[in-house]
Amino acid sequence: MATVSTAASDPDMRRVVTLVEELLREFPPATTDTTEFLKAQFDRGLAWVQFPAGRGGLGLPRNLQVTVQELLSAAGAPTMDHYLGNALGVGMIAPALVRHGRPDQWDAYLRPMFCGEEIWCQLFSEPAAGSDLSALRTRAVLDGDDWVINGQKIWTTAAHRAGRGLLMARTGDLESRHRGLAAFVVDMRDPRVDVRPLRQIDGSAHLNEVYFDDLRVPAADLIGAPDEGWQVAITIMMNERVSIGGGSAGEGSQALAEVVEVWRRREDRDPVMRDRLVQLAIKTRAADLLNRKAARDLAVDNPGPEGSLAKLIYSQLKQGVYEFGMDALDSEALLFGSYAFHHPEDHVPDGFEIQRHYLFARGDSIGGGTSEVMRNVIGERVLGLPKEPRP
Amino acid sequence: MATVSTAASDPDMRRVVTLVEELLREFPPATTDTTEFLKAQFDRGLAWVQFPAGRGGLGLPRNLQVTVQELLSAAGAPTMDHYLGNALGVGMIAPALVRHGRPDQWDAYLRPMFCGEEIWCQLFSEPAAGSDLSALRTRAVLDGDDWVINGQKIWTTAAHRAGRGLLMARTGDLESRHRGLAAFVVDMRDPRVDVRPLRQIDGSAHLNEVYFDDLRVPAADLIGAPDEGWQVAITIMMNERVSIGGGSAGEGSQALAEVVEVWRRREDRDPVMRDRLVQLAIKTRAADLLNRKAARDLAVDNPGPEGSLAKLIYSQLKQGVYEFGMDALDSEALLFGSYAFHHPEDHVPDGFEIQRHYLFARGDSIGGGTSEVMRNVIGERVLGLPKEPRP
Amino acid sequence: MTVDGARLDPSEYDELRQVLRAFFARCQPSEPPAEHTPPLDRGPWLRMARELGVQGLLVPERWGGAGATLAEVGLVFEEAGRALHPFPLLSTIGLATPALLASGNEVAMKRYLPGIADGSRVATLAFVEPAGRWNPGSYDTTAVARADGWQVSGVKDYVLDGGEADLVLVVADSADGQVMLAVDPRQPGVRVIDRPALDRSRSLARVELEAAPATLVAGPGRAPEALRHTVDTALVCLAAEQVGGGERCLEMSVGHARERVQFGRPIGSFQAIKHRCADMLVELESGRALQRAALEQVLHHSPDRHIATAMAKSFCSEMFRHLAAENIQIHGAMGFSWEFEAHRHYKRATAAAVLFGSPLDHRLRLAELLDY
Amino acid sequence: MTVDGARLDPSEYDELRQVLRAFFARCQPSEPPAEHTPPLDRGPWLRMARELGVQGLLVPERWGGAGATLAEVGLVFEEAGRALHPFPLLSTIGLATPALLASGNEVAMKRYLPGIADGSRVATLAFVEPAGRWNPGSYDTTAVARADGWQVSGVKDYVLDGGEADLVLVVADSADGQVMLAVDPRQPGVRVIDRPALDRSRSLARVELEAAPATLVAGPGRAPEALRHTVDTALVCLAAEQVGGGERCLEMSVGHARERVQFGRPIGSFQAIKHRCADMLVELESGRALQRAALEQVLHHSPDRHIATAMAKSFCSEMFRHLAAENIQIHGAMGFSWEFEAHRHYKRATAAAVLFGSPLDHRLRLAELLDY
Repeated sequence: MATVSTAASDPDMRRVVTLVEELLREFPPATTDTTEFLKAQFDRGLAWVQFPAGRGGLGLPRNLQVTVQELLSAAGAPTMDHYLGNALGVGMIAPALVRHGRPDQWDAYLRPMFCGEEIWCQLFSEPAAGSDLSALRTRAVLDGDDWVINGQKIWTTAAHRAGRGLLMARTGDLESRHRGLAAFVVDMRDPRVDVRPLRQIDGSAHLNEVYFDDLRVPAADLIGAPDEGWQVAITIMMNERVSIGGGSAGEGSQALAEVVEVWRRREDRDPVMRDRLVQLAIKTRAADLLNRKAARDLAVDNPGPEGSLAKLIYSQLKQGVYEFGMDALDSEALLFGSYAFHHPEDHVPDGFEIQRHYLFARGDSIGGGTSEVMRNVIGERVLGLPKEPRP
Repeated sequence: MATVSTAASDPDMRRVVTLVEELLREFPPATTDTTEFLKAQFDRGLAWVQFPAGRGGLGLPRNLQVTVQELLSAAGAPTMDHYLGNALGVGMIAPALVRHGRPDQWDAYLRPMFCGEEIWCQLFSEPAAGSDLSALRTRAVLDGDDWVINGQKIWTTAAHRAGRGLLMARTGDLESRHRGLAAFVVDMRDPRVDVRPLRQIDGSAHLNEVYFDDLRVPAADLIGAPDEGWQVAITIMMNERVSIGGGSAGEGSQALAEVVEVWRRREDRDPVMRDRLVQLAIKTRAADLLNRKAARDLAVDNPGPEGSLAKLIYSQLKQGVYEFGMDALDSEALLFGSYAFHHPEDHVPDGFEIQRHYLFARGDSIGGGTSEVMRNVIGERVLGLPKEPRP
Repeated sequence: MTVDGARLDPSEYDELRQVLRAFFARCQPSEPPAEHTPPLDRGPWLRMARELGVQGLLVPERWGGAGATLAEVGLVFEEAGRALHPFPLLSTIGLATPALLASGNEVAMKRYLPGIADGSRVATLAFVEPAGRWNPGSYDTTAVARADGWQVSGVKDYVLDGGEADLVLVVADSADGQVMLAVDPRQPGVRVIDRPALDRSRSLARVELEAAPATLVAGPGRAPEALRHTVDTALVCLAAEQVGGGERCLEMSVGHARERVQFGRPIGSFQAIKHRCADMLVELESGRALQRAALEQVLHHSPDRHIATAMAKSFCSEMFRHLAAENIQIHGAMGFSWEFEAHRHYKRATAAAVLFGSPLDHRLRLAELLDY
Repeated sequence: MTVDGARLDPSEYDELRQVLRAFFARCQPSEPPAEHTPPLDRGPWLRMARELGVQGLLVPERWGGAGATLAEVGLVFEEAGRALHPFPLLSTIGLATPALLASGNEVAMKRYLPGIADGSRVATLAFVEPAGRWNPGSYDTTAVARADGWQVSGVKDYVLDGGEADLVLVVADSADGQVMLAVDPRQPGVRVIDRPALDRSRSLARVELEAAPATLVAGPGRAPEALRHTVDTALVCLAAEQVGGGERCLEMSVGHARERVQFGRPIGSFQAIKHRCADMLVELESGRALQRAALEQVLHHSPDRHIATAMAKSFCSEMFRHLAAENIQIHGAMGFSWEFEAHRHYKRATAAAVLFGSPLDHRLRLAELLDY
């Protein structure tokens, strides 16, 4: 790759490449247990190179992590996005813990998170506050050394299998809006946490409702100050957009490849449909190029609003790609396997993947910030346009 | 037509049909001078059937005018939109004069307007107030029996050939916003009115700047009360959207026919282009159907927000149609005749009509209220969605 | 083929619409189970025939119907589209009834139409085959006339409500050309297999025929034109259903946009939502205008009716699919939830766009008809 | 064919960009007259060669150039696109220079490149004919080798800056296949007719050749591949110009949206405008990414370069046209006025989309190349 060869003149890059080579030599991916490999990766500082040494990182620029992932991926090692099912923790919550939390919290949470022993979820949205966190109602009240939590969260990804959650709760009164929020680490296995799966368009339950009934959280599990929640949320959301938008490199290409396969099975290659496919191929190429650029540009701990761009593009692209896929299926698009209730990790391919992805793609422009919110972020934070007046 | 035959059972309809037949018998369109024909049409109450008797109307429901136009058009008589070049006066200003003005004003203005002896323009927009009339700055100050007008208007259609103008000016202070506005009839030939043509994208000057320097307007030329301007403007704008949006029946079909002709000249009929053309044909049919429906639904003097729908549809449609036309021209689209400065009425076809219409169509979504304003009107007045909060 | 029904006075339309809306609301089934399309609940279906006479609208009075026209039937489909009801309406009154009427076969009409009108007979038309083409030149299903009657063999697929039907009209090729036959699905040689449908509000079946006994409804002289007329009628009905569905989606979106507060304001006060709703209205009204025009043209057997139905179906398909998608988007995560109505419209819209030929299929036909 | 230029260090790009931007701003002509494209003002053109060395960027040092690469040339076109300057850049350095380099003809290069590099020679490539096809299989223009040199006859059209050119490279068919010839437009047998251009910032001409004397630049063994490479290079340059134009349109839109107050607020605070600008940015950045990738692939002669250039030109054409239209819309009536810059970008965008093949032409090629 041009990137690697260009940047390898840099001593940091050489150091990282050497460490990866050592890791791969000592723990050959083909014969090493995944968890064991990931622990070794963490201990060598190759989990998040931008994190402090001893906490999964090396204190190096964040963009070197891209090199690490490329090298590991080429060697067949487990990569974060594909093997962990913990993208939320690894991609979004970890950077927020490092930025806003204490070193003892880093020690407690980062290693089990990275090696997949502890899955994390993010407890933000509420029924009355979807995109608008300043309207959150879940309350945290200090009682001795504990915070007592009451309230309801909704649209929580992976809550049903998470060991830990990052909870946003109100420590001030409702009028304090975004100023009166705090972030806590909560134990999802506590009996005072009630997780109820939410079934979605395709029968799967990626999301959950979560109820808190007098949950006691030790004061030590507060992340940052009791009024720092909004800043924590912003750090997480910026990373979320990089993660949802970016995902693994070539996410767009994968979707495109699926529908190209359907297309090539067709007997007639209608020119109008073909032109649509070419247009999608061009957009996919553009999205993957932009996304790779965004991943390289990432500075330490500081993903900018470019993540919103990638998220907006990918969500539109995937909807367009799977709509094409459905149209290419023609009458077969009328059929679907089962809408049986299932958790996403139970999913077994049943021959109706295009239909399922088509249905599910409608959520891409909603989850993790709607496309409307993304356009606001781009308009205001990238282009510098004035905000809406507050009513 | 089904409409005519269904509604002809109605005595009003019979009366109108009889009057039209008489008019056509006494003034055969083939051998009658246009102005003479239009005067006769006015005198029989067939100019605007919904207007009072003796003032160009018969006091009948407005939708009967559609029948009049259909019958006259079928007989080859001059129709308002095509022959007068005074659509602004006839279509928009006349209804406002009747609704807000006095009978002596009707007598003075309606007949010369209808028969084309006096062209009218509408003096609303200003440099600092495009879509937002509540920010108008042109001032009218009462001095004895006259109002004294000072200020500047812009984007005024037909001002260079108008004999009269309907002027919106501020009688209150700037903070009075839309409440402190008045509507006046002004004499465009007064030397204190300075009309300067504004050249546009294709070299033509449909629009003008108009400067008022101590223009004195007799108090009798105020339309309605000195604070009734906003209501007058709304009446005009509602009629404007019907007129710009609707125009003559089949406006969409005419644009489509132009590009179909280009298309049929092509040697290769690319299927992707062909499908685009079919989609445009479908949209054209829909727009013409909707527009005809809107014209029929018009109640006396009371066009609703449906005009905004028609305007929004036609402006998008025409842009799409002429974009197709340009693409169908292929390399010929690179060529254009003359950008020489000209008034629209001087226009002579020069073989580059598609290019000219393509360029000019960009204005369709701007003039007479932008598409954004139209969507606000539809969202708020048709769908009942809440307004933007005032800052 | 004549359309001899008496048309309601338009002033009565509003009343009919209210009656239909109330009826559909009353018998709205609970959310359909995930694993299969629920079997037809015959109780409400019979009640609809008895109380409202919906199934008999097109049926002449001498065979127990109301002798009304496609105009009234269009209203039924608009309301059914709004209600998203799994009644087998499109099959029974959108396909089978016009097919029987267009056959001109008095014996067949007398035999089958009264049962349709009184609600005791669910009927459908099987014309598509496993290749999934809605407008093929010829059929693999073959019909043979024998001394003891006709026999039909072949496989039909994507048969609307095939699993519920008491009567299946089958289009097949015979030695003398295309024919339309009546098949009783309970006879030997007929196998009906339920297909898992993306849109669980409309069931689909595959019908396998092995020398199945059949009765001739239209012979080669009549069948092709009868099929064309049937498809035109069904296109108008489906487009009406799409208009109703689109209307409901816009209504839900506007309602939500008025109520839902985010960032201290109803979301409908934001232009992103307001303008989206305005564009939805533009599309809906355009679709409605095309559908109504197509209905009139089919009703009056106008020479341009094939153009009008293709335009209506093509546009309304994309309109409904788009409005259903926008409705999900405007509702946010709720729009995406199983418990909420929005996703069911999206599935209905997705499937309806495919039925009777995709928007592109119809546009390809239009390119020919318009000589572009 | 080799690309032997030395590439600037990326850290120097910003400086080059600033120098170019300042230069174009300084010699921006006043608004072009309506009746015709203004003749080239040779003063600034020579100054650009002398002070900035723009025309010689691609020219090897031994022929008076900078020996730089397409990467630097891409920057020039981005800035030229922003400035909407009527310099004959696309013809001289986007077409003629790469054609000469790709010909491998040392004699021709030695003869023509120094004059291009020092600004004394404006050059162009004439390949399209009156039918207006940018990628034809064969040419009606014919070339014949005679004892006293070559003669070429035929009509070329849509020749970029043909009216200004001191050198016209002509593509023609000879008895042995496609050839590329150098023609001096001042020679007898050559007639150059200015064409009235929609985009008055780029002049077009028709070149009529009647047994015009010509010099062979590339013979049948080299000409077809040289032409393909030239077109790939020109596509990248034009796409860069489109990116620059799009960037300028977005910049104007955002600036206006921040300043212009309507209904008591800057219009950029309304979501209708804000989201439009956000979508414009998405398109612009997508186009830029495709253009940069195509540039790299042509630079490195990568096997996928034809795919990359077709994608870039197709997407950037629609991007620029769309952004230029949006820019007019956001500016309202002002955007539509002759005095204001917006309409000139719209015309440039409209014409640029057609040059070297329409977006659809390129997508049709892509369908083949991608085996869809």
